[in-house]
Amino acid sequence: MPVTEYKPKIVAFCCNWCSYAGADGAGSARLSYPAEVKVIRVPCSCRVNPMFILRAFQRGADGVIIAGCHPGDCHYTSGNYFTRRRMTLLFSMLDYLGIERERTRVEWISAAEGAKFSKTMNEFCATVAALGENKRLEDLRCKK
Amino acid sequence: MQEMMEKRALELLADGTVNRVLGWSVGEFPYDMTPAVFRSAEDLKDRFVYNDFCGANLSKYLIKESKGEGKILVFLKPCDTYSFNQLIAEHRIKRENVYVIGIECYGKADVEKLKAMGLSGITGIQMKNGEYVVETVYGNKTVKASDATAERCLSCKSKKHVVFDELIGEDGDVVEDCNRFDMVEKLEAMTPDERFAFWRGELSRCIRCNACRNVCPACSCEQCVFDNPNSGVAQKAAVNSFEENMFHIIRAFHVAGRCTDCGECSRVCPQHIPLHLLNRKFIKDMNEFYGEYQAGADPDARPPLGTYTKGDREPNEGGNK
Amino acid sequence: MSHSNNATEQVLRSSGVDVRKCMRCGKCTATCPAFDEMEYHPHQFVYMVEKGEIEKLAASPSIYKCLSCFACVDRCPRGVEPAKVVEAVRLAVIRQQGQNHMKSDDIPALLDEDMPQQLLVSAMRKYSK
Amino acid sequence: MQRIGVFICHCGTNIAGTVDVKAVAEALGHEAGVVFSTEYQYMCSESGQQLMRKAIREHKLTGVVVCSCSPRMHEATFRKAASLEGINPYMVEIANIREHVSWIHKDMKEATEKAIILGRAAIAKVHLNQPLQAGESPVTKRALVIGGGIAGIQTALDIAEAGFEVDIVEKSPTIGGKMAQLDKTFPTLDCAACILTPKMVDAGQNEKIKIFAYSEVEAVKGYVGNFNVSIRRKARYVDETKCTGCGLCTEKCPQKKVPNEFNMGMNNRHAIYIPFAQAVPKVATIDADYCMMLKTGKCGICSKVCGAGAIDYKQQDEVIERQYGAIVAATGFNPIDAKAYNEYGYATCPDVVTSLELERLMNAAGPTNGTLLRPSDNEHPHTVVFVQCVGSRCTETDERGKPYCSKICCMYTAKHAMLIREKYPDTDVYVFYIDVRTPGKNFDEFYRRAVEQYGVHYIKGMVGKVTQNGKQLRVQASDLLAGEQLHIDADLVVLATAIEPDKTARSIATMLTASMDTNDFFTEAHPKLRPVESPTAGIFLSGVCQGPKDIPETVSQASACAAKVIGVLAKDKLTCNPCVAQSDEMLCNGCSSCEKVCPYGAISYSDKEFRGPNRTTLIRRVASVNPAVCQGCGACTVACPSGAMDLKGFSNKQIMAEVDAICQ
Repeated sequence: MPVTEYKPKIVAFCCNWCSYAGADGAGSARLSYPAEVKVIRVPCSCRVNPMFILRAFQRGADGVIIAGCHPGDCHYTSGNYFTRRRMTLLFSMLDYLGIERERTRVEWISAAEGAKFSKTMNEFCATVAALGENKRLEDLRCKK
Repeated sequence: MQEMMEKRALELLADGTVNRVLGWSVGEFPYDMTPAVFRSAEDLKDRFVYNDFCGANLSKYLIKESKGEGKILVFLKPCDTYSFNQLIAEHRIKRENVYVIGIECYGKADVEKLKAMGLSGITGIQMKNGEYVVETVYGNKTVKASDATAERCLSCKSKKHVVFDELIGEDGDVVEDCNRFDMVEKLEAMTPDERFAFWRGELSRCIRCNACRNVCPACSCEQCVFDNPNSGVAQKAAVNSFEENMFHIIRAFHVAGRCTDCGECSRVCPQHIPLHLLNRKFIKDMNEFYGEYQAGADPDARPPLGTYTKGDREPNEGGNK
Repeated sequence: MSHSNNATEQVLRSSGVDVRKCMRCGKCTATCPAFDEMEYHPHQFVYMVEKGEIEKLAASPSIYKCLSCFACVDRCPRGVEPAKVVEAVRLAVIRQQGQNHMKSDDIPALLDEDMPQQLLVSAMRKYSK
Repeated sequence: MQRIGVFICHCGTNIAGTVDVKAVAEALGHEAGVVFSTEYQYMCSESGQQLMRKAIREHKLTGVVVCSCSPRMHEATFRKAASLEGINPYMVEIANIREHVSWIHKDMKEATEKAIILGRAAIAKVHLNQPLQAGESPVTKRALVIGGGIAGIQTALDIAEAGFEVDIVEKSPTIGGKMAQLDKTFPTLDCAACILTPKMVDAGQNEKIKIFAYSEVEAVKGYVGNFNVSIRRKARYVDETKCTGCGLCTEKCPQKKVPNEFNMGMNNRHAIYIPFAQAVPKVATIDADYCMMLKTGKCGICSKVCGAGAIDYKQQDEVIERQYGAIVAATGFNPIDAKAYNEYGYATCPDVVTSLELERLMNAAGPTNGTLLRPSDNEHPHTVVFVQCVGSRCTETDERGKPYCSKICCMYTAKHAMLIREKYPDTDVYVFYIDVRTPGKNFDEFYRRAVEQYGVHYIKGMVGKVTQNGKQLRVQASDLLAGEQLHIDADLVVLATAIEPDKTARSIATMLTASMDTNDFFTEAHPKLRPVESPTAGIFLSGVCQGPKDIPETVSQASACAAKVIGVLAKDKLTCNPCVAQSDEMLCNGCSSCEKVCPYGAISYSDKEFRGPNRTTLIRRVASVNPAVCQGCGACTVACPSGAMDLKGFSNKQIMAEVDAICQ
């Protein structure tokens, strides 16, 4: 059994109103998930520009997850619907370029779903860890 | 065709409908037809050319030209009218300053294909009885039209002019079975590793000459994010594989829902990278996921990324094999 | 008990019915044309399956009294589909006895677009003995 | 270069128990731009804030990073503390090392490392932070109430009471809504008209209240404090200012075959009509679909008999524009159409009626003048069967019904049963129920009275079908407790039909950019803590448009809603969120991509002159954002291909700086 399991770097973009609060909820309930997950707070999932995702991969992230309010519950009424379309297309394009589609993910996590946040992050980490290091969208200049 | 177009342009210049004409003239090489603005009848008679090498989409030049003094005449092939319409939808062209003559088109010749057949010293081209008569310094050569037709014209999506003030030649129809997504489907059917290898093979040739960006009617930003030092993502040269990917993914994303699939990006790429396959992937996905949408067909239509439905598919679902 | 649980599971699986959706309004029973003939009525079928009392139902002649008219399915406000539960119990009994007289190959020829397919199958089961 | 101070909070042992706070302070102290770094027991405490303020003064800090609990908890606290020392509050960033670190990670080394990385990300962001000023916008001190039922009337009266102007827009010719159609009200059995009409009169006479009856909201522009609303005043063909409401025209009108909607179509009215005697405004309206003068140009009797000269056949719809500071949705409800329920025979048997029809049949001003008579033959019914939950509590996928409990049916059915038994003791009354739900003051007592005192037969079970059987109705039902199937020969069957939001609510919600749930009820900003506000600022909810309610609840909610509206109108200025989108005009293409995704209509375009090469001027179409309208979601920033659109406080560069710091 390998002792040193690969520890991936994960960037999680969380919308301020639902998913960031969900992450706080996971904390309050002490529902652990790997420390490799680092959360960036954005007002709405629709603030996430595809450039941010590529940037994260460039700088060494192995997985990027975007979490927003459930469709229909967006604080800004429609933001996450746009997120859904944009990311559907972007992920499909990344896949089309042969870049592992499992490295990117969108999840809808409400403020009440601390347990879902923790579960999602655990699963996503495991998935990305299984893929290993991000090689296909790496920028060697950014590697140590 | 050229005579008819020249005659009509001279009439419109003479009666004051327009004060200049946007068309083509000979560029660096005799087969290299370059967009040009003609400001007088003399200039037009002198330099105006139209033949089967005139592939360039003139609509993008109207962003600037339509803001000048007076009205300008432009010749648009069916596919160009989609770009024109899209730019109208984006408020980039002043429609009232443009006089559009739609010209019929049955596909343009690809000089690279002719060269690949061993032809050299090409000086001109003519369509005769469904065949190309290629004029070269070594005499005329007859070539089967389908052998020399540009790839993008072989999967032409529409011979219909979606906007025009008048027509020279016939107006055609939207081509229902143009098979333009065949190659995209082929790629989708590959394994991710095969796809990765394919695209690395293609994109690694990119020299970041920006020809694709400069010719693209959708890539008409005042300043491109990649040129803007304040954007935080400026990059002038595709230094490594990441930057090649980054530039082309973001470019495709920025034109998603706006790209009319005119194919200019691939036509001008000096490295022959099939860039249109990136745009077509988005077009195909949007058609499948959100319903058929052709950018430019209807300037009032809501683009797929400017709208949504409650039951849209989820990003994690995946589309390719 | 484990036998009973197995039987319950089988009935739930083969009927595809979620008995927990029942809000015990009794509209199925109110609507049932075979009410007088039945020992257990449609709502009881649903409730007893929920409680796991399959054996009682299997032993009752009620399973053959259901006309498979699907009135209960049509009128249930919760979409519970009691007739499917009845059918599933009946099916379980028939299977146990090895009395399945219908050959599946015969079915396609008997299909009628306007007729619920399950109605046809249940009718065959009931009357072909 | 910023001068950044970093403050790490122990939060007692909440953070310090898992994170080596000293190591974090040490590590972050070496980051570029950080001139001060310390840790403290409780940063949010008074002494913690003092410590921060002292450091700001002594070290001339320009930016602050607090590594503590979630920004959702104390961001405001620290921003306020910093601003007391003259630092712009938006120069403060929080690294969440409690909820996101110490509470979820057990290993101290791991947790400390992550805390340092999150701290670095916050520092990277502060480097790029800009001081932001919250804008202010003025408030139009007038409210609009859409819907003139009891909810709208009560809200309007309360707002007017506080001294603010209110307009009521009501689509029918009179205010009053559904309550005006009711006979008696539970659980007190007072007559609906007796308690409603004085309120209608109050509203009509109040100087602060302006009623636009027979009018509809056509367009809504603007934002909280500054709404601009177009109201279509439909042509009544009667001059409201001249009509005295004498009713002579309505008597003389020869077209008398118009179904009377006030009586649920159970009798007829004239083409020119006043819906009911106590209508407010008491003005006649010509029904253009039936008026012979308007249709054929032949008649004109009403004009001849009108002493006030109020009839105007040439009247046109008029669209007026009014400004408001706040808008209340009070669009109310309707019973669902029972026609889909074949099994209850509503469409085929005249003696199967809905509860609202029964209200009219029992009302003194109704089609039978208050005597309970069967619609088919005007005979006294001797057996009446009530069916509860018709169309309520169905599955989500049910096409005929609604998934929710309509809440009011149990009580009004008890009321009906009781009233019938009281007036006609020889009548047998059966109520088929699934559950009897009576939470509410004096509600269960009321229901028990129906059973114990009035002898109403409550039967646990449902009606399966109703068929015409000669002059009677054959009701087949289950009695679940007795295990019987009942066959009752009834004279009248009453369906307690579910209620649904008014059909116009959806289009109004779209105009207001207020969100709705799948059942077309308006969504509240918070189901428990902000139940009368829409998530859209400046939009408030009153009555059943938010969810099923009875009258007492509707009235309390209407008053609560008024209090919230008054809270907005009482302010002279509203401060806006400064983290809003901003368009860089030099980069903007004017392509309208951003406008298409903006949920608030905050983006507008104008042609502006720019300097071109060689002393020329260029005119370009460019976007600008109204900071008072923008809520700062950022959807536009991604739609913009040129990067002209950016979000203050969450700029592209700030977010990418965080990404870089995290992925380092």
